[in-house]
Parts: sequence; C-alpha cells; structure tokens
Amino acid sequence: MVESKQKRSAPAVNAPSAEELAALRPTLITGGKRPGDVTRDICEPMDRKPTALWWAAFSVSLAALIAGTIAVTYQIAFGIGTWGLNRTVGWAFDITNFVFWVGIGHAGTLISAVLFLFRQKWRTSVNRSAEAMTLFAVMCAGLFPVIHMGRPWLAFWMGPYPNTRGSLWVNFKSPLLWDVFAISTYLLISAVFWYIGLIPDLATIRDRSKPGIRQRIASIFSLGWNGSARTWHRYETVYMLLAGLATPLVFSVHTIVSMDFATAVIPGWHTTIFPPYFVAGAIFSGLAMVLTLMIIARKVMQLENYITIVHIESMCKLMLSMGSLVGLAYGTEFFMAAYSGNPYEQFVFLNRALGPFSWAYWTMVSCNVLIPQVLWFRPLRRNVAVVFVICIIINIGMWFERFVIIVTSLHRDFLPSSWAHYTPTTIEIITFIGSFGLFFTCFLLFCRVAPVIAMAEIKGVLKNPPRSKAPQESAKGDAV
Amino acid sequence: MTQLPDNLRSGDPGLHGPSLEIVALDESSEVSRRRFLEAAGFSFSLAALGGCGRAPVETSLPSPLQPAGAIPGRLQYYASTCTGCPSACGMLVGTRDGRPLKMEGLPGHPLSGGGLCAVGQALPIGLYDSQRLANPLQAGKSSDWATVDQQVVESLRQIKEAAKAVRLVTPTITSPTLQAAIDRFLEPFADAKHVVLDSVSHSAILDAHQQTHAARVLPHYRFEQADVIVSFGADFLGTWISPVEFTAAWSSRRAPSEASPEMSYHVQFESRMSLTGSNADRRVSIAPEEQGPLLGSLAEKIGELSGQPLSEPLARRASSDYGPVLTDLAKRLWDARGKSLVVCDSQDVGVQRVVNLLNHQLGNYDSTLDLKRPSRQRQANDRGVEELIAEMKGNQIGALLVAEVDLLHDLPESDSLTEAIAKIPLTVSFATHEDEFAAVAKFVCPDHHVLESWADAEPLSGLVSLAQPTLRPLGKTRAVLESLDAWSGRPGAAYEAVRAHWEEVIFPRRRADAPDTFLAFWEQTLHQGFVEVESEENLIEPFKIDAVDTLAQPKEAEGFSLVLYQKIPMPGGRHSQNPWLHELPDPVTKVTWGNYVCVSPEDAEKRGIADGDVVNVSISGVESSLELPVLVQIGQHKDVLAIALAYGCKGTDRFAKIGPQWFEARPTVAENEFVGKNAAGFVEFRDGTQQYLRSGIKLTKTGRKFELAATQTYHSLEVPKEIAPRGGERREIVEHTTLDAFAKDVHSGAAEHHFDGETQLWPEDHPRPKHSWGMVIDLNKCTGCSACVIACQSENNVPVVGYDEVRRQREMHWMRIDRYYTGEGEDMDIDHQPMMCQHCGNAPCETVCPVLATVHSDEGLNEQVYNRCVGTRYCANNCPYKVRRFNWFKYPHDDSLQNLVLNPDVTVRSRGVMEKCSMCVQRIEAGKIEAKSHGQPVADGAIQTACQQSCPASAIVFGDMNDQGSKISAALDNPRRFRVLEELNVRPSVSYLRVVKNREEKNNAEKHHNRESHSG
Amino acid sequence: MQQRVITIVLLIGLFLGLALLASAMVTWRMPDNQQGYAPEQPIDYSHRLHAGELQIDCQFCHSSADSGRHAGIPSSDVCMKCHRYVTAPFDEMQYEMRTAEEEGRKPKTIVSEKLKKLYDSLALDDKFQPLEGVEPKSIPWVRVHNLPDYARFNHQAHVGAGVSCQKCHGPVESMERMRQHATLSMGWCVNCHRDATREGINGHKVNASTNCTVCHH
Amino acid sequence: MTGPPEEHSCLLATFDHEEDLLAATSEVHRLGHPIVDVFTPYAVHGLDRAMGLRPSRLTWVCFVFGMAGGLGMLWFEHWVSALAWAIDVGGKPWNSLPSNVPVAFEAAVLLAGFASVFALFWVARLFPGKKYRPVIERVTDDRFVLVIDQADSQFDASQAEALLKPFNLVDLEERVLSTGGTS
Repeated sequence: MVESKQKRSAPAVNAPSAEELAALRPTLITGGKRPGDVTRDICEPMDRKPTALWWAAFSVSLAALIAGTIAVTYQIAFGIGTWGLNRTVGWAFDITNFVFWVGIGHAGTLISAVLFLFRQKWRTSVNRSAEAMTLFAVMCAGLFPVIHMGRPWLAFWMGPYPNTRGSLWVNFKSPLLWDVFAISTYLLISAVFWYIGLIPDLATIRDRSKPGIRQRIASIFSLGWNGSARTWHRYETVYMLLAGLATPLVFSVHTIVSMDFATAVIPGWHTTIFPPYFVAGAIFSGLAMVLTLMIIARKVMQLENYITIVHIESMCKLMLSMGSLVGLAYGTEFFMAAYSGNPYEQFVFLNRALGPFSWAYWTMVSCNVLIPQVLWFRPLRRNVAVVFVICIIINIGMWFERFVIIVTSLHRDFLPSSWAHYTPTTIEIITFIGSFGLFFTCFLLFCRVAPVIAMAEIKGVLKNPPRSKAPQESAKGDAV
Repeated sequence: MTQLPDNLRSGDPGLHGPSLEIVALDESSEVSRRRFLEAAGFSFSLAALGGCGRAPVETSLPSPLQPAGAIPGRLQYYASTCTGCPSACGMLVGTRDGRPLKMEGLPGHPLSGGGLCAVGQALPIGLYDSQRLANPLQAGKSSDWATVDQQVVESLRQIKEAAKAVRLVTPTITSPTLQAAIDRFLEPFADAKHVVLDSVSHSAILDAHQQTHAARVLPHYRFEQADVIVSFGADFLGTWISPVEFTAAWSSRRAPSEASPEMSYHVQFESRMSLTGSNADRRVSIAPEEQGPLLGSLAEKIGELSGQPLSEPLARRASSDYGPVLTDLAKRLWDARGKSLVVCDSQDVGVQRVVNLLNHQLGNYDSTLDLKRPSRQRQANDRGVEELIAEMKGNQIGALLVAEVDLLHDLPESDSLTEAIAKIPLTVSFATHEDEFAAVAKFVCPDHHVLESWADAEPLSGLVSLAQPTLRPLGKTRAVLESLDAWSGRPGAAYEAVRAHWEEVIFPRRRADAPDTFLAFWEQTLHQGFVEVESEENLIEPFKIDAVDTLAQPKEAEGFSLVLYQKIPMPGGRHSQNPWLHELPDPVTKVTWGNYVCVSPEDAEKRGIADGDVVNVSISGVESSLELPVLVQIGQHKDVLAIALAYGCKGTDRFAKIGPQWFEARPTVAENEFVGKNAAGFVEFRDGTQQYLRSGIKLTKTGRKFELAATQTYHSLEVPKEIAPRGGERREIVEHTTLDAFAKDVHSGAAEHHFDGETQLWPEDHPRPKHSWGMVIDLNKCTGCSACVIACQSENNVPVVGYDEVRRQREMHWMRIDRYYTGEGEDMDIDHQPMMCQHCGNAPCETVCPVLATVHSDEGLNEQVYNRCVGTRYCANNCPYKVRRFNWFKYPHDDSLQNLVLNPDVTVRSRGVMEKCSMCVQRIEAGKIEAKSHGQPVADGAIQTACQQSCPASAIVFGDMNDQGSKISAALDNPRRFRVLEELNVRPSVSYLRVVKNREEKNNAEKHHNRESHSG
Repeated sequence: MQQRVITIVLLIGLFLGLALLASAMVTWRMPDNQQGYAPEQPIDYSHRLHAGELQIDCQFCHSSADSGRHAGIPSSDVCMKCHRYVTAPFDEMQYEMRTAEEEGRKPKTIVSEKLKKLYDSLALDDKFQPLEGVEPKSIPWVRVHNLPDYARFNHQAHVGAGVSCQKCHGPVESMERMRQHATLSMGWCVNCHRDATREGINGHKVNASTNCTVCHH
Repeated sequence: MTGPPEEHSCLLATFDHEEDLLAATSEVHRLGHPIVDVFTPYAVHGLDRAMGLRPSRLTWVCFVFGMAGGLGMLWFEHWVSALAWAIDVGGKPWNSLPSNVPVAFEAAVLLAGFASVFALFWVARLFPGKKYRPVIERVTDDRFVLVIDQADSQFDASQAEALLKPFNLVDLEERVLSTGGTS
C-alpha cells in the first residue's frame, strides 16, 4: 500500500498528493459518507411521500398566503387608506416588511458567495437552501414596494423606457429608483447563481430517476450536463466569477436600501452610519433565518449528518459577531445625536427610547443585542433548541429594528403640529402574515422538488474515505 | 324656469350671468372627468388592448344664443354682497361658463375691505346642494307655487278677518328692500309683529344704548382707531358682530415697522379660549361672574383718573389678584382716552351699561364707537322673542312665518314649542332645507340660495350694497321677498322690487357726487357692488349717567358655569348643511365635525377626564341635558364649561357616509344622530335677553369614549418635558419678540441658526430667468381665522373626507393653520401659523421621487404632477413641513350637481396620488397669459393666490421675487422676516414675519436664554 | 432530405409571421392616441366649404380662440349671421332664382335638410321668427379633440403667440368632416414647445415653457 | 456541434476514487496519451492541472461586459438627467455623479453576471433539450471516467490496463465515440 502510494505520487508531479487532499478536508460530513450515499441520502426525501409534518406546515403557510392575497386584493381595490398610515407616517408596515425581507435575503448570497470566496467549506451543506431562501425572501421583499404604491398598476413607470412623453425618463437621483435596480439585479443574479449551482445535481437526478415527468424536467433543466471535466473547469470559473460579483452586490443592495433613509432629511434617517449598519443588520437577520430553516430541515429530512453541529456553531459565531456590530450601531446613533448638538436629532433618539414607541425600541434592543449574548457560551450555541429559539427572537428583533427606524422617526419630526400616532390596520397585519405564507409555501415546495443540499459540492468535501482493500472486488461489486 | 331670469331681461351687467345650457356643458365634462379618473386606474390594462381603446364620446353643448361678452372658460367676477350672515360683507362672485365657482372679498369695500370669511367662501357648495328643497311643500308633501300661494293668501285673509296675531320671525334683516316688504306685508293686519331672532343675540348692547343714549342702536365699532382695546369675552376676530371688518381693522394696527414701532395694545378678559383671546397681547382668564365686578372696578379706577369718581361702587369688588392688571389697564386706557375701545359680549344689560359708561368716560363715543352712523348688523330684540314664546304657548297666534332661522332649533324647550306650533292655524317656513320648524310647518316656501336671487343690504347706516344672482335658480324656489310681495298682493320679481325700492328710497339719499340719473346710479352701484349714501337721521341723546346703576349680585350657584358660544366655522344652523364648514378645523381647538364640551385642564385633572371622554352635562332643575365628548382646552378658566351652539341640526345625518366606505371606517354621523348636539336647550331668557351663560351645571362621566376628529394632536412648540433634549426644549418654528425689544432692536427675537446660507454644496446652476414666485405671511396680522383654508379648498377642489379620515390624520386641506400654545399662564404665546407647501428651492421631496412627479419649475415653484404620480409617499415622508396630502381613497365625486362646484382649472385628483399647495399655479398661468396677450409684463398684484385674496387681515403677500419693485420684495426686506427650519437649507420660497407682542420683555429674556444654551 | 424540407417550410412560415406582425405594427397605436378620430356630427358641417372654399376666418366662428381658454364652438345664432339668408346650397338657390324669374313669380325660400336642423335648434319658424313656447336647444356637437382632464390647453396663449390653427388642427380647410390631425401626445406638445423656444414662431422669439405645471395643474 | 461528428475508438477507464483518477489522469497526460475527456460527478480539484487544461478565458467576457454595463449606464444617466430633458430636481446639479453611481454599479453587475453565464452555456454547449447519452452509469453519481483516444495513442486495451491497474482501475472498456456526442 505505502510503496504503491509513493510509486504513484512520484510521477504525478502536478497532481496534489493524498496528504494535500486530506489537509483540504476537515470533517464536515459525519457518518463516513461516500458520494453514492450522498446522492441517496439527499435524493431520498424527494422520492418519499411528503411527511405529515410537511403537509401540516404546507397547509398552514398556504392558508397564510391565501389570506395575504385577499388582503392585498382588498387594499388594491379600495386604496392605501385601508392601511393605518396618515399624512405624517407615510410608511410603516409596508417598508418595514420590505427591508425585513431584503435583509433576510442577504444571508443566502452571503453564505454561498462570500463564504465561497473565503473557501469556507462548511458552506456546502447550507448554501443551496440559503440561496433558495434568498430568492423567496427577495420575492417577498419585492412585493411590498409594489403594493405600497398608490397606483401599483403604474409600477412600470419606474423603468426608464422610451415613451411618448417627449421623452420623460425617470429620476436617477431618487434612492427609490436605485432600489428598483438594486433589488431586481439582486434577484436575477441570485437566481442565476442558484440555478448554476443546481445544474450538476439536476443531472444526477436525471440519471438516477426512472423515466417519467421528473426525469424529463430534470433533463431539460440540466441542459445536457454530462460531468465533463472541461465543462467542470469552465463551470468552476464562472461560479467563482458569480461569487465575486454577488459579494459586492450583497453589500451594495442593502447599502442602497439604507440610502432610502440616509439621504432623507428626517432626523433619525439622515445619518451616514446607515449603510454598514443596515448591511450588518441584514446579514444578522439573514443568518438567523437560514439557521431557523436549516434546523427545521435537518430535523424534518434527517440530514443531521450533513448539517452538523459544526455548521450550526459556526453560524452562531457569525451571528454573534453581527449582532454585536448591530448593537454597536445602536450605540453610535445615540452618540452621534448627542455629539451633533442638533436638538431635532437628539429629540428623535430620546423619543425612540422614551417616547410612545419605546416598547418597540426596547423589544428591538433586547432581541438583537442582549439575548444573542448567550451565544458566547459554547454549550448553548451547540444546543440546537436554544439556537433555534434565539434565531426566532432575532428575527422578531430585526423586524422591530426596521419598524423603529421608520415609524418613530416619522411620527414626530420637525413641526410639532404634524406629530401623529400610528396603529396598523387588520389589512396591514394580514398582508404581513401573507408574506410569510408566500415565503414558506415556496420554501416547502422547493424542499420537495429540488435537492436541499448541493450534492456535487458535498461530494467534493467528503472526508478521504478508507481505501477499499481489494479494488477489483469492489469494482465487481459495483459493476452490476 | 320657462321665463328668462330677471337679470337677462334687464340689460345690466348681470346679463353675462347664467344660462343652464352652458352649465350643462361643464357638467358633462365633469362627468367625463370622473369617468376618466376611474379609467385612469386601469390605463395599464387598457394598454394591453393596444390602440383600440377610445376615450368616451364627449358632446359639447354650446348655448344656442350666445350670451354677449361671455368668453367660454374664463372666470368673470360680479360685485355682490355676502348674505351668509347679517354682517353683509362685500363679495366678488367668480363665475365661469355661468357657474358661480369662487367667492372672493370685494376690494375696497368700506367694511370688509377685500376680505371674506370662511362662511362666505363656502357659499358655492351650498348652492350646488342636491338636497336643497327644490319646490314648495304643503304639509310635508311637495306642491307648486300656485296652490301654495292661493291657500296661504286664503288663510291670511281669514286671519285678517279674525284679527288674529301674525308673527314674522327672521334674523337681523339688513336688506332695506326686504324690510320694506315685510312692513308692507304686515301692515294690513291688526296685530302683526316682526320678531327678530338671531341665533346668537346681541340684544343687550342695543338695550343698553337705549337706556344710556335713548336710541336702540348698535354702535359701529372702529377698531382701526383704537390704540388700546379691551374686550370682555367679545370674540370680535371670530364671531362677534362683524368679524371680517373687525379683523381688517384690528390687524391694520398690528404691523410695527422700523419707521414706526407702534401697534395697538389688546387685552382680553375671557373665561373660555376664544380666537380673539388667542391673539391678544394680554389674555386674562377670568371666572364668568367676575366680568361685572371687573368692569365695575375698572370704571371706578377710570373715574378716579378722570377726576370724576363714581358716586357709589357699581359692583362688588373684583378679586384682589386682578388689582395690578386693572390699575395698569386703567392707566393705559386713560392715556389713550378717545383712542381706546371697551367691548363686551355680555347679554346682561346692566353690564353693557357699565361698558357704555366706560366708553363714555374715555370719550370713545364718536371716535371708536360711531352712533351717528350705527351698525345694522345685529338687531335682535329678545324681549320680542320672549313675548312670542309666551304668545305661542298661549295659542294667541294666527300665523307664524319664519325665515332664515330655525325657531325650534335655536330656542330652548323646543318640545313644548313644537306642540304650541302645531296649534297655530298658519305656519310658513322659508327654509331652504327641511329644518325642525319646516318639518312641522304647514307650508314650506323654500328661499333662493344667496347666489340665485336679487337682494340688497345696509349693514351700516348709509352704506348700501347690492347682491345680484349669478345663475338661474336651480330649483323651483322663490325669494322670501317675492313670496311676501305675492301674498301682500303685489306679485313681482325680486329684481323689480329691489330696483323699485332703490329708485324710491335709496336714490333720493344719494350723495352729492353720485350720478343724478337713477339708471347711472344703479349701474354704477351694480358695478362696484355698494354705494355710500346719506345715513338716516337717528336722534341720539347725550350719555345718561343715571341710567347706569349697581350690578345685581350674581347668585352663587353650585357646580360649573357654562358658556354657550359659536364655533367660527358654524355661525348658525343655516350653514349646518355645508360639508366644507363642518370639516374646517376650529381655529382654536382644531376639531372638525361637531361640537364638544371644553373643560379646563385643572378640572380635567381634578375629575380625571381626558379628551374624548363622553360626559353628561345637565343643569339642576331644568331637564335639559347633553351627552358630549370632552375637549380639554388650555387657557379656559377653571369651573367653566363651554359648548358651541348651532349643532345637532336636522338633516345633517346626510353626512353619515360622506367619507370613504370600507370595513374599518367609522361613520361621520352615528345612527339616527346629527353632526354634534344642539345646546340651545341651555339658553335662558332673563331680564329680557337671551342668556348664553348659565351657572349650576352638573358634569358626570358616562364612561363612554368618542374620539374627536382633530387635525392637530400636539399643541406646543415645547417638546414633552420628559424627553426634551437640553437646549432643544422649545422649537423656534414661530419667532417672537415684544414691542419694547423690537423698538430697541428690529431683529430681536431672531433664532440663531448654526448655518450661514451663503456656503452652498452645489453650484447655483438653476437660474430663475423669468419669475421667482414667493410668499410672505405676516404672523402678527394673521389671526388664524381660517378663511384662507376654505378659499384654498374652493379654489383647488380639495375633497371633503369626513370624520373618520380626519380622525386618522388624513385631512386633505392644502392650507392648514398650525396653532401652538407655548409657555404658561399669561405669558403663554399662542401662535397661529398658516402652513402650506413652502416651495423649497432645494426641495427634499423632489429628490426622492422616482418618476419625476414632483420637480421644480424655472419660476421657483415646486410642481406636483398628479398624472405622473405613482404614490410612493416618499416625498411626503421627506417633507420637513409635512404639507403634502395623499389621496388615500377615491373620494366621492358621485353627486353630479355637487360637482358643479369643482374648479375646471384644477385637476380632480384620483386615488393614490400625492397633492399639495401649488401656489394657485392655475392663476399664475392665467395671469401670465393675460399679460402676454396684452404684451405687457405681469404687473405686481395682478396675480393673487386664493388664500391671499380672501385674507381679511391681508396678512399674505404673494408676488414675483425677481421684481424689485414688488410688494413681496419689500416684505422680504422686512427685519421681522424669517423662514421656518431655515437651518435645513431647503430654501423655502415662503417666508414669515415675526410675531410682535405688545408686552413687557421679561418672558422674552428667558426665551433668549433657551436659545443660548441650544446654540452653545 | 426530409429535414431540409421541414426547415424550408419553417422558414417560410416564420417569414410570413413576421410580415403579418409588421403589418399589424403599422396600424397599432399607443393607448389613448386618438389620431385620426373623425366622429359623425349632428349636422355634417363642412370645414372644407366654409374655411376652404368660402375662406371664412377661423375666428369668425371660433371667436374666443384669441381671448379665452377654449376656441369656443359657435352658438347657433352665430350661424344665423349668414344662414338667415343662405338657406340652401348656392347652386340650388341660383336655380330657384332662375326658374322663378322664368315663371315670373317670387322665388320661394328653399331650406336644405342640414340647415333645417339649425333652425330647429333655434326654434325658428320658416319666417325665422321664434316659435312660441319652444326653448332653443343646443346642438350636441361631438368633441373631436379630447385632451385628458389633467392636461390644460389654452387657445389664447397659442393664438396670441402666433401659432397657426393648422399647426395643431391640420389642414382643416380641406376637411369635409373634422378630423383629429395630430396625436396630441405629450411628446408632441413638448417637442413643439422646445422647437418654438429654439427657433421662434414665424420670426419672432417666443418663450414656450416646458415646466410641468404649464399644462398639468 | 462543430462540424460532422467523427468516429473515434476510445478507452474508457473507470475509477471510483478521485485520487486514483487524478493520479491516473496526470500519468496518462505525462505519457502524452491524448485524453479525450474526463467525466466526474463533481468538480475534482486539480483535475484541470492533471489534464493540462489552460485557464478559462470566460473571465474576460465578465470583465468586458461589466465595464460596458457600468460605463453605458453612467452615460445614459448623464444623458437622461442633463441632456435629453434637464429638469430641476431639488436644486441638485443637472448631472450629479454621486447619485448616478449606484444604478451604474448595479447595471455593471447584472450585465457581467449574465454575460459570463451565457458565455459558459455557449462554450460548454449547454442548452435545454440537448441530446445526451451518459458515458457510463453513475458518472453523475459516484463514478469517475477517463477517456483516452485509442486511435492516436499507440497502445491497446491490455497495455492501457497495465498502465492504469495501479490506480485501482475499476473497469476498462473500449468504445467507439463520436466527438461531440460526449463533449
């Protein structure tokens, strides 16, 4: 054995040695899986009939989706007046949800792209579903800017297209327009990224499933993938390019979203800290959401061997750091206000902490800054149940962060005569719930029809398997 | 409508008036506008259909006979007289294509001087009211004039034979012609009386003058000549007698300049917070029963100063803590003797006699109070009313005719009266809507709307004005004048009657310089709207001191005292059908839609009541009780309640569904209720006058809540104490100074900003080659009367949104008036700040609009393009002044008659678009085109915005800031000028002039200290 | 072989399809573009005859074009200025004259069908005296140029600036029935404003603003 | 497909460990035997080096289109807001560069991303409905196949077996392939 190895390694000058390879492979996938097992384990859930749990989850989210649809229809039929907004508070639930969902959408690309660039192999177990989540989250996000318009049927005016108005284009100075471009670009690139990653796995499905509708679909979308090394070579290049593009994109998108506020004159909005603050927040909430979903997924689909405690822990670490960043931002805001000597600025922040919406503010602080601190403790962050709860809490907290930023800044701005209060209407709340319906409906369907884990990538990071004693036999054994 | 309207026959300027065909033209286009706006919503789906979409076929109906000189689509103005109330201000009626659209003040009118109040501005919506009675009613069923006349005449004849009593009840009649007609009508009857009943009576003033000057007249108050004004509860800037005139006069003395840093000194003693009080230099909150004593002591002090002390004290001593105030005031009054004025709203004749005494001591008669040429704007005689009630209860009346006033609504004990009325053989109502009396009257002979009929007025002895119709009556209505003449056997058109009366009575009284043929005289008057003639002799005897005697000691009663007052937007039941007025925020409380109980903060705290708690107000003994929501009113004296009259009128339940209807919307009017509650039940007759002040009132909580629809929910420039940043406790949105400080330094009171406007981040590459429109508002003149709000609403098609939307802070008024109470007690600054789009040069709203729906014109206007707007509301969020208004719903435009009130020059905004003050850009464009087609530059003042035109105080200056000679350029150089939130460098085109209060500097000092710490 | 046939067939099909699409595109218009709209009118009044042949000035009938927002659709009594005398087409009247002369009688007034409608609208009898108790009625002309309600056009401004009627209304003098000549799209207005400001209108300088609120308020 | 498919008789060597494949490939490559292609279920690191593939030129596509997108959009924004119809928006400069950056950036990313992906599809001949025959069972599952062009290389199956045996050769098969069919 030993000498044979030397014999081989000697001539193979430009091939990496087994040691090198081994060095590249920390134990990520437990249970001594082999590529064949990977294929089986991950494709199985799709072959099986959906579990009762899946059905339960699906019907709940579908119900929510339907309710939301009804709410939105009603709102579009009657007018934005069916929301609790007023002359002073022109945005509340709508844009809060928008920013919330965009934020969630960030972890996906972050995990698949940024971690890819940083050669974080553990990403392979989570990136597929993270990307899917991104897509669905951005869909939900995109919904709100459209329905929050007074005349949504004219949304297409946001696009710069030649027209008979002589010719009137769009206002490239408006952050809202930047949003339009940012969000749509983000959605498209993420979708492409996700699909590219999916092609080899679709090929696998195509080859292992017996003739039928699924095979046909798989073979259409796998574009005739045949695993040729030349293709793999180019594929890898493009995948890296996309990762390289997506990374700045992730940051740009939330930076631009934050500019919706940062470029405004309203105290509490008009601040330069917003871009980093929002990006950190977005990643924070995104990770929390990914983790939430992953924890559910590994339970429901018995993927404990692929999504191990290692994954959960490393994500917890990321979350902790992001959470602390966000906390720092909260502090900085107050410092800047105090230091600026601008009474309006100062008032806004005092009003946040002590005014009519203080309850929201303190919910936000405790959910995002205080509670996540428990992740400092190893046993806790390796305890799935605890992590799950914390993730939920963080999601709540991050929603409130956006709510606080938007509503408390607006409801008491410069002229006291215009100060007003805000309370959501039924329609608004149902619409919000509906967006969750949309999200989970999509995600659950995704779990059924596509491999939730990137098989081709997992196989690439499998621990070096124990060398089989008699290759011929195993060969015979295999060649049946 | 078969015969041509009078004015078409008569060959005078009225000729350019109406022709329903033309109206029909615009109606059709209105309809199509609505249709379009609906269609607009689906333009997207329409686009799918490609080019095949055709606009709805529109027909244009030119009038078959071209009215001479009428130019289609052009606004034409007719001088007329507003008869919305007996003040009879001058009015310009703007008509377009035969539709009266816009009421404006008549420039140069001796009384109103170019201003017009909110009520006058709101006349058009009342004209196009589909629920106005369209034909006479007989026993509640619609009938026709012939039968009604025949029967009325018949029963009158019987009454005449039976020598039964005939009573004609009207409010103050300023129209000489109508007065003559009334006399003619009553003359043949043995026992006939004309009873004058004002919804809020000023009988006591007239009675007092009868006793002190032997003439029952109402003096003509000359506020413009008064250096010191002392008002005891008289809300002369809001509702008292002739508010527009008084506002103009008062504000003419409120403009201190560098050259002459002088202004009048105005003290207000009152127990509730009135608009006048909120504008006073010094406002003293007093218990109502203190009024007499205070006047008494003041008279004594003046007596001492004048060297003729009064023989015996007129009243019990006023409580000692008013001592210093009175001494100071007495001195000031005495120093300004002959140029001071004391007015009082009391309905106690004794008190009014003391007021007369004071004015006599100060020698104000013939200077600031004119008895030679008295006012005729209020002539109510409450004794007459009291007798009438007695007669009604005693069934001694044969015929009761009621015009322009709702007897049953405005008088107490309406139930017993209703029974009494049922027994009267002939009851005739001239109401335009089925009010409470009309409901029980045998005949209802609906009167014309003001804009439909000929009339005249003599508000001031010797000042007569004409009111001309501007369109053919929309329904089969008839002027009261015509009805009375018809029944007294001289049927004829009102036009003929007026003209005849003028020829016989007015023309002979003409002045020397007047034209000497009647036709010329008539035409001239018709053209300018009014004419000054010799006033009738009325013999006034010198002041009789012995008429003044000691005031009766008011009996001490348990519980609260109640002040009944008029809300400025609702001066009488006549206007209760007017949605614009209902939605006009009260200038003081900012509450719309209905009345409420004003409670002082002390009492509220003591009894744990908060805004919106429904309480039961009852008076011991009398069964009358009311359930109304509470409004805690800063500045109201403790143990005082105040409720507005003229609410709870029959028929106002029509407004139940006026707002948008969706599942969480609350109705504007609750099930089988009306807008507000009628408080007339608390009115009481005492010593021959109607008392609007009651004592011994009980207040009990019901535990229920009713959210008041207020347009302002935070009332101070000081942010809440507990969250106030150091130095930022008070916001310098409105700048103040005092006269002393101003005299020393004209720039005193200027807020210190950390920013110099010179350094700019961006290059100045946006020139204003042609014009640069701007506005300056003098906060020292502005009283907050809110006439501008309605002017704007009428000009710019601002929709009425109803109680629920206002409650949700979604009122649509483009122009709002912010009202702030800042500080405590007598040092409290009460500010009224008109706030509309500031047309910022660096407009934050423009930058953020993704679709270029709001951009800047090269004339400095912030343009809002409705048809481009997609409704992201980003602009509204980013507006520091929060002046943008969003169309949350499709506000109802389904009443095709009501739609005639819409201004065709202004787009009716569809659902989901943003709107805001456009600085009346339609007027600017029209003005520019007019000037251009005459080849001349736009003259300063040729273009006026709606708010500016209507402002009784002429506090608003609008013009071209590029034009160095213009009024606005002068105003911009005024040292008092400041801009709101200047430190944001948004560079508003709207500036304000600092408030100058005529008081000691002390409370200014501590304000300064504030600013130091804020800037430091 | 068969392959090739199929390909050819497909190509031909594609070509035809494209051709059809192209032809469709020609007739396709933007939504709300009413260009060429020529509705039937209650009286088929001929601008060709009046404005073209008889060379009546536009403002003789559309009198407020230079003084008001609307050019104004003439009242029936404006028509009567001429049609009190001209009651039928010229040649018909000529013919009547001649025949009357030959027969040595007074020519009787012949009234054409079109003008009958006019007289009816004014409630006139055959002696052109107003009929008792009949109200004159408007003639329900159908609007040809419909601007959306959020767009304002002021004739006074344009006529005053020297813009010829034909610039917007096209060769009216040659139209038998009135037809919408221009697209009346915003681009059409704006571009004209730009050109006018740049080049002036027949010689003299004008200032045709492109501010939004010039038309939208 | 480039040109008419030409017949090749090839040797298909199957492995089930990527190390073996890597070693074998680099050995074959070293000996200069023409490698038609290698088929793997996942991206095997170092395989490109082992096969001696040149780095892909797709990066250039990405760069060029990215620049085009960014600069193009910058110019468009300038044209729209300063040239085509200059409208005063909040008193800002007619063409304010800072506010044009975000959209330009997004455009760059969008174009670059799509360009490189479609370029990949083009050069790798990936398109929906492509006819496809798996070179062997489980090549997309867990098998690695090294395809050597037998015609051009001077050894037969037995020699090849001898050469590849040490690399835990699972199976060796001779097959006639048509280039393009598999590429």
